[in-house]
Amino acid sequence: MISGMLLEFEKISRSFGGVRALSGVSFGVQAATIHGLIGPNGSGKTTLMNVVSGLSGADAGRLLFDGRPIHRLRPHRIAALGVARTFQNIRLFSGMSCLENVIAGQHLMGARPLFQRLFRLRSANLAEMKSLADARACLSKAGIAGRESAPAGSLSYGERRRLEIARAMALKPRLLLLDEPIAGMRLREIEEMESLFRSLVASGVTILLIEHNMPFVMRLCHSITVLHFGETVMTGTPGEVAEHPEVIEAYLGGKGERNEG
Amino acid sequence: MSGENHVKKTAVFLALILGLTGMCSRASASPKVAKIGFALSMTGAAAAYGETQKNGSRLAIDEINARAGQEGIKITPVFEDDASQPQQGVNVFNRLLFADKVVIIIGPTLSNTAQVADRIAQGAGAPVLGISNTAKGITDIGDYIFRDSLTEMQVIPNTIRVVEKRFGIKKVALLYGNDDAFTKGGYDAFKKALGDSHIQILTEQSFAKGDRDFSAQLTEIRSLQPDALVVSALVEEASGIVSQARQLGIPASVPIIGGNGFNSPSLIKNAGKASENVIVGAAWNESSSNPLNQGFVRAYTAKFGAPPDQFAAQAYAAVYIVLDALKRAGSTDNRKALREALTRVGGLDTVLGKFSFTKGRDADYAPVVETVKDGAFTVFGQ
Amino acid sequence: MKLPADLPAGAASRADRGLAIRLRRRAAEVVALSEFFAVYGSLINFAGLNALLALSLYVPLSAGQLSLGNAAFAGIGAYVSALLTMRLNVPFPMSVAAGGCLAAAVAMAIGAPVLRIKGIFLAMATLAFGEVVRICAVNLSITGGAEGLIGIPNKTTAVMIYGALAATAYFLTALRWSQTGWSFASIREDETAAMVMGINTTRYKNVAFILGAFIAGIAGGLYAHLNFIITPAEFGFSAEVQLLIYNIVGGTRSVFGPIVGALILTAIPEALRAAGVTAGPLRLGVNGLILLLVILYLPNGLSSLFAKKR
Amino acid sequence: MSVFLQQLINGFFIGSVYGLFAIGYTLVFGVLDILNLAHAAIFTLGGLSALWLTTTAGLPGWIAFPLATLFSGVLGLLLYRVAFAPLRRRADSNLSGLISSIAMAIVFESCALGIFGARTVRFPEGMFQNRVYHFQSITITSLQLEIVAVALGLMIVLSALLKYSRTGKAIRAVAESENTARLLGINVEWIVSQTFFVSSALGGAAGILYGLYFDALAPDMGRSIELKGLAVIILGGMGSIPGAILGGIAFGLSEVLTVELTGMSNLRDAVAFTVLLLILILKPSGLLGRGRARQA
Repeated sequence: MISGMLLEFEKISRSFGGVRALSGVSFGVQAATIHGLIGPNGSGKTTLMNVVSGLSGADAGRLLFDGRPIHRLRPHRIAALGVARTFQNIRLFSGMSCLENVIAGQHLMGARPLFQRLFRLRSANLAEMKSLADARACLSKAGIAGRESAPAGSLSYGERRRLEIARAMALKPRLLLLDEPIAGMRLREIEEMESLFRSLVASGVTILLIEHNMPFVMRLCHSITVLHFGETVMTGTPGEVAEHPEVIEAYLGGKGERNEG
Repeated sequence: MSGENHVKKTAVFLALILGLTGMCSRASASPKVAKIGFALSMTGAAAAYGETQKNGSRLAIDEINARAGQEGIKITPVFEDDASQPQQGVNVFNRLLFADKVVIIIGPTLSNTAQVADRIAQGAGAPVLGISNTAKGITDIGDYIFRDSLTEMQVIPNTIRVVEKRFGIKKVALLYGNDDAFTKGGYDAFKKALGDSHIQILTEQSFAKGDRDFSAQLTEIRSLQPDALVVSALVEEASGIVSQARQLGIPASVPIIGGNGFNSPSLIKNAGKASENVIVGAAWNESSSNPLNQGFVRAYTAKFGAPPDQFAAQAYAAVYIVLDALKRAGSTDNRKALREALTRVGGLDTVLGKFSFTKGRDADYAPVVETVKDGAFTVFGQ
Repeated sequence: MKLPADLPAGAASRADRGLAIRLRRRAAEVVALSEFFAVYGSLINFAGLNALLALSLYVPLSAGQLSLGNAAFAGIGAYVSALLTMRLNVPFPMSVAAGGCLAAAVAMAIGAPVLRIKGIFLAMATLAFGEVVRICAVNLSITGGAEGLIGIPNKTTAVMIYGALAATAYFLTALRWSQTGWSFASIREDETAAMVMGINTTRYKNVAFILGAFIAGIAGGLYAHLNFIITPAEFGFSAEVQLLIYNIVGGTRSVFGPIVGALILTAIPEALRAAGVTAGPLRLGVNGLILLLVILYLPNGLSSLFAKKR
Repeated sequence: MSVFLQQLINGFFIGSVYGLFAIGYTLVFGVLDILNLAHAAIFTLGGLSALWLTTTAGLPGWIAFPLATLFSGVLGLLLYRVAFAPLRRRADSNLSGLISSIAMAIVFESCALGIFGARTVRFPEGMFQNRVYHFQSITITSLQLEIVAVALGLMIVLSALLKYSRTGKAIRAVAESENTARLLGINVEWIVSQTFFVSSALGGAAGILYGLYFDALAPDMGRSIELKGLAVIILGGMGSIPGAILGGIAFGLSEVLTVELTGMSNLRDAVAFTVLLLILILKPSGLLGRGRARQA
């Protein structure tokens, strides 16, 4: 199962107007595993994720994806390498239906030729059929197959999170970045997500996720990195993390329960 | 004052009597109806001119209809708004020509609109009488296109000659609106006339339509100490230029010379004392002793609560010019006959003066040079 | 068109008389129709051109870019094509195409710096660009200055206008389902999300901007050859705003919104006239009220009236 | 040299007029993130209503002008109720608000046109003593000084009010985040209405002063200043009150300096708008803007 590092952070630093959001963050994410990223609010988790997806550059350090430096690439280039993500404050295309959201997410899959379409060629039709089928598959994997023509804006909170995951899956990513994927979900939904993530990993996808729900993180992740004030406190297995005194004090103490309700 | 009032009352009374007797005497022969279209800018950038044009023509029509029996012709006007836009002008012309089937169109207010819209009338074989189009080439559109407005080219050379003779000016500063067809045309005319008179132009400054602050240009001009300030502007800008020039200390000994655009009571009203001694080359002489003109100014002021401007006068005259032609055309709905009759308008007594059309269907009458004395336009020379 | 009013009186048979009546009615229809076109012909042309111009703005809007420079691009197309036909005797279709291409080239040049600006600031930047273009047209001698470029040969026909409109609408509908169309829609919805989805947002924003400018340039060229004269004032601030109004009033959810918006709004002065609203301030006011009502009560524009309910 | 100095004074003065117009404009933008394109129409109606009060109603200036200012404020409330409030919940409220404000501007302008006519009119002559001062070859008028004083005064008073008064603090809270303000127990609707009232009253006051100084009031007087006002609030930084005045003065100076340095006044507006374009590209937040330009 373990086949080397897919993603490696080497002394990544980033500051915003004098405030250091990340300083010298180093750790690696092994391919086809689920890697958790925990830490209190403002510890730099989301900034780190923005660095990976290219939305925010790193001031210093290197970031390797599959052995290749990506910290200077623009977001769409990074996505093209097979990195997809979701956002903490869900960024759906609320003017589109669920199905359309996922189809929009197939951008990198290509095969939406304009000229064939302009001249109404058969190949255009075939390409469309395939893209539709793929999109439906993503929706059903994320467990919202029934809502495909519902406008994204009309979904419940949990459904929106799932739709965003479905859209990210449409890119057929190698690395999936999930920023608080189960926040606001009900217990049954959380279980469904858990099995979805496990099956993705089983098919070779690597997942890096930020989550405040500690039991969920402990259950699901193969390894965990703890961030505090922009620095790595430690990286280890859930068992190791749970026993680290600093982690218990700084983080697990009270805040872990926060998002569970 | 009371004397004038008395004259006015008598005039109204006489007009009434004449009108009544006229109606009685011809009560049996009902007057023929002429449908005249008006395409004026009632909204948009040129709304201020369209408004007085509408007033001027309204007054003329009411006068004519009041004695319709006597004239033998009654006018049904169709007023339309071209919104100061060529596009709307074209739509309005189409409507007037093909839906309302008017015999002639008076207008449109702006030359730019005329450039496009007049072609439709020419194509349809319907005469157009422009009342404020001063751009060159308007009447070249075709043999159905007339205008009663003197162009800047007809007014300005005369003005410069008169002023040069009186003041012996050698060097002037030129200030003009560069984004408006009328003021740009006036600029070209001034420039040519100044060149012909061998007067040196020290600087050319411009402004944009709607500007109210001219201090930067005037400061520049003041520093060059010209003998005169020559301005091509419409009245809104003109009043601001005149009052700011004096305020900035360009001395009263430096005359300010303007064209048709200056010829409006608003200049005196809005620029106040600063407008004294401004020299205006104009196509209509408000203070003309011509009784027709006196009557027009009085009636207009009484009806609309403000004295007429040149736009109103040209519109008023246009209706009478059309009336004159209609009488000779022998029909009130034959466009071709009306066109023929218009070409033969000659020496007609109008508020503008003795009016004829040139061979090129442009207005032909003597322009005037006016100056402001004690808050009123007076003749400076002709 | 002459009415066959004086058909042979001797045609006594019923069939003949029936035929005569039918013929007469038919002729009356033809007259009515030709009269309709005489009165509304130019209105129909202008409506079509306005719809084409509205579509030119729809393209950047569909990619979430609020551009107020499209009237200026139309102006560039208009002046370039008119000058080419007048001065260099370039054939009409080629000069119009050249106008469109030059407008697109200018868009390409300013797109790179300007499209980094977002939202209302982009609107202001493009508006400033439009003003600069207009002022250039006022001050250059080749454009004829404020008096405008006069004497442009009249070559544009209604068929051309509506042909161009139909072709553009068809192209944009097909585009909607292409890679480019989906990218536009994604950027419009959420630029950041679009980026991490692998969309080169800079590139697609530029594509939208340039494509819009090209359409505007073509429309400008057609406009120039319809009107005999073009003046800088026609491509200024109020024209820019007018294009935006067409889009918002029509609705920007589909290609048909801007078209419907432009067609209906262009016809409103005529409709008001037919309704007996006198010309002048009153008509202006009613015009404003209609605009207000549409914005307040039809959130997705006039086209939502015609769309089938989901 | 004295010409140059006079030009700087000219620019400073016309710049304060732009700034005066822009203060109210920028206030609404700062709070609501929407451009109120009917601001120019309120500016016009402010001036024209003051004219009506002084001439037709025959009131003296010191009663008429405050009344007209108040009336403009009320028009602002009306504008908000009709054109903006119903759109507030809509996703595209800043775009649809733009259009509905244009619609209201058209309605306002048609009212002005219908009531006052299209002619340019002025306040009765001699209503205000406008003294002209000459210092060697420099000319300044008392009205100019008054307008500059009013513009700067308004800027200071308004900034202070925003900073220290209860309502001001509430306005700033709403500008920061409506939801947070609501959680803090602020009546957001009321605050937004008040913002519109203040903004429009300022716009009306600007119209009165403009009409007084230039001796010109017309239904389309707002049209030429509208675009410049937009440029000014961008230059100064959207939502910044001192920025509006500073931007106004910067814009005014750029205009006169173009005339002074190139001697070609026809480049005046072109230079001003090129500067605007460059500022947007290089520093989109403007001279005194808040942080980076926000996404609309």
